Amino acid sequence: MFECLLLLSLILCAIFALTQKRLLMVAIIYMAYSLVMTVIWAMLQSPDLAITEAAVGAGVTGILFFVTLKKIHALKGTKDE
Amino acid sequence: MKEFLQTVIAYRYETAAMILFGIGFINLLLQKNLLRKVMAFNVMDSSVFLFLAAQGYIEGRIAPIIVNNDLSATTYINPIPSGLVLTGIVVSVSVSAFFLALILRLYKKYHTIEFDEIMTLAKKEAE
Amino acid sequence: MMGAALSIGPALLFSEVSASGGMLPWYQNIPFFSIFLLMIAGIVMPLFRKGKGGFCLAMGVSLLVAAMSAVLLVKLSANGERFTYMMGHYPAPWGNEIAAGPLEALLALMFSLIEALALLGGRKDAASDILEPKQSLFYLMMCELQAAMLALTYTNDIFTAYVFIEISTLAACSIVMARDTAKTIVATIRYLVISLLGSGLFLIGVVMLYCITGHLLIPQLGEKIAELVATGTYTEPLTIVAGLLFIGVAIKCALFRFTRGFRLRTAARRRPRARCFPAWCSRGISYCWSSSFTRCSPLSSSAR
Amino acid sequence: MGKKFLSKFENWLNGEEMPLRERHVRSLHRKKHVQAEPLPEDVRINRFIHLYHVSAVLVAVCLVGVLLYTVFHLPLFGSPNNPASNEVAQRYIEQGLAETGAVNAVAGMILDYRAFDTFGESNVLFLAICSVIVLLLRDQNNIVVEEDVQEKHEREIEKANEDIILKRIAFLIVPCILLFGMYVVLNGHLSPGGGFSGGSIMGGGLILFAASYGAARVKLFFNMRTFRTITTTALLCYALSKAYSFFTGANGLESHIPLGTPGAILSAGLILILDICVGFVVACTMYGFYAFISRGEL
Repeated sequence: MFECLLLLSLILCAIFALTQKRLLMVAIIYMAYSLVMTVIWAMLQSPDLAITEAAVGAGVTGILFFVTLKKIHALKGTKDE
Repeated sequence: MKEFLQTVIAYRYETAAMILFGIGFINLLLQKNLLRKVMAFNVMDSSVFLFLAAQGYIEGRIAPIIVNNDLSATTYINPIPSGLVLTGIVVSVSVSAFFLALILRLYKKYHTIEFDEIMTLAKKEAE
Repeated sequence: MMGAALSIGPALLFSEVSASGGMLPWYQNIPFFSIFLLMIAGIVMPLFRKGKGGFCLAMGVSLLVAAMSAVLLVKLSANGERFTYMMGHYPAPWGNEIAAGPLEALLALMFSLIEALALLGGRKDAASDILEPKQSLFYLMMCELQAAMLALTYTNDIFTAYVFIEISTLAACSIVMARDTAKTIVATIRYLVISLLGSGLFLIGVVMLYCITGHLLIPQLGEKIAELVATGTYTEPLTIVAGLLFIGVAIKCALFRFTRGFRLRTAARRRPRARCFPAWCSRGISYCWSSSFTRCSPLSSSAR
Repeated sequence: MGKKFLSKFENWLNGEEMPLRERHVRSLHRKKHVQAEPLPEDVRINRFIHLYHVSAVLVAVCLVGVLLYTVFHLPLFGSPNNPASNEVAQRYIEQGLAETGAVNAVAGMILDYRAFDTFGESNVLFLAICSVIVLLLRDQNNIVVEEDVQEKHEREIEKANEDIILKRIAFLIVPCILLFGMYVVLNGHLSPGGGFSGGSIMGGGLILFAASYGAARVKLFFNMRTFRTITTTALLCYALSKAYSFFTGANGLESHIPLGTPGAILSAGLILILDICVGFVVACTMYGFYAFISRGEL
């Protein structure tokens, strides 16, 4: 049951991430997607993948997206603008 | 109908992975915003990895890290998919970093990240 | 295409020489050494500050590899021999391996010669179009691209093929954008998006094939698929997997049109000949892949 | 006729609307006295885009349908006797400890049994960072004056509003993150993790440090030169040790690398060394991605 819930939230995250208007929200929801993926991999008994996804998907890729957003001036409403 | 639902629940991981693959694929084709294209690529790749990792899982077995000197193969899940996914994640991170760098260069030149606008500007420049 | 591949399939399967026990004949080490020489040359390339050193290293290594491939071709075509080479201490279904025959040696020779010619022809353009500190990185990409092509030619493992396809994509993209103008970058993005679609389809095909058969090495895959086809299990997934692999590779092979036209039309002023190399490579991938599909001919028979 | 069609097809592949315009002109010539009102160009482009959208959606829906259909014919999820768990996986688990010395079967598999893949993977990372350097390194092709002015302005704002909370927290947790990353790298053969995950954790720690204390602090111990030295040395070490093991393996020679007692930190032969190399490369690469994307220099 819990698995199905996680998978559903995964799909919802993907849809929301790709339909959001604000690019900042896209990046944040993508990080949530990665986090859900981490939990799923931990439940599939692959701790190696869970660690990697947590460090890479939710960590480094997210940071790279934020930095890119800052460089293209898409962070509206923050102090940089 | 009930049978179909039962099949879907039995194959829940695979079904979810394929739906995610479809979402990623269609967004990679249709999104005009390059950053969303990168997102879509990431979603598409991680859905394939989810599918692969689900194939290695076996009900009631534990992660392939040997405990208590128990060397029978019936205790642990299949280690191969985990290794392949690890390789795949590295590839997808590298590709998305490269993609982001390309986007930054284009932004410096054209001050937009919408691909059709960039194409129009590039064409105008060529004429 | 699959049918044609099937018809030359049996002709390619000459005598298999087992690699177990004792030192191998010296020439069987050539494929391994040529791949690793190119990769190591790529790795040490950033140490060169100037383009000239990078050019000399890349040229020297690719000529050396060409010479080695020529020797291998002569040795193998004398008696039509075909051998497999273990990458590691473990035999076939457990470890990686590479395989070589006359056809592979010929392809490797061809790639090395094309690379050498491309380097020679593009040298002046590269020196004038690319900034001095980045020239060695350009030669790095050329080395890695050639290494990826050779690995794709020789490899006997379908997942290794995926990894090296990605290497060739990244390296080819970097070569396309080497001139560093806005037009080349737009062309690179188009190339990248299409090739990502292709490699996504290819990856999912590989994964499904692994689920059905449980093997990743091409000879074992071939046996297992023949068995599955004979017993009639998993016929629909097999057909679809063959289709996915074929479409994925086809998208990657047809790629050169997407960049070539754009470059010719808008940036025709003066184009480094070196950049024709990616085009040759994507054609090369198709040759490699038609040759490796012949090795597991049951897959192509299930595609019909 | 065939040639014309081919050239048109090629033009279409190249994404030009030339054939459209050509066809339009030709049709104008043909119907000169029919006086057809020429469609404005944007209408035609819109029509083309519409067609593209519809066909893309159709292709994607068909693809998902086919894939779902395939998936339902695959071996059942989670069953112990599906084809993927065959003699290959069995040997990795049952004899992996004796043959590679690694307690973590995944590490043993990717760094010993199927090491060629993993070597290719670290080459992918290396290629990616080199391409990012080619694209984003600051040089005469890649400097926009207004941007530099704005960056200077931003840096002044940063200096004026120093974030004390961020700095304190970073001071506390950056050492922990780096330590945990090292632990994951060094224990790659004993517990989950390994070179790649540990390296990216360390890279994340470095990124946090650079973001909170300013890149100038990181530059004191990590500049372009150290970056180049570390990546090249680690990858060269990886390539040479793997070349040695491949060469001895294929030629049936003894590899003379002690495996140690399983479970000890100094065990598993080459796997520990390879993990450390990969960890260095990945940490440098991840920090490099951040640095080049945010500033265009290390």
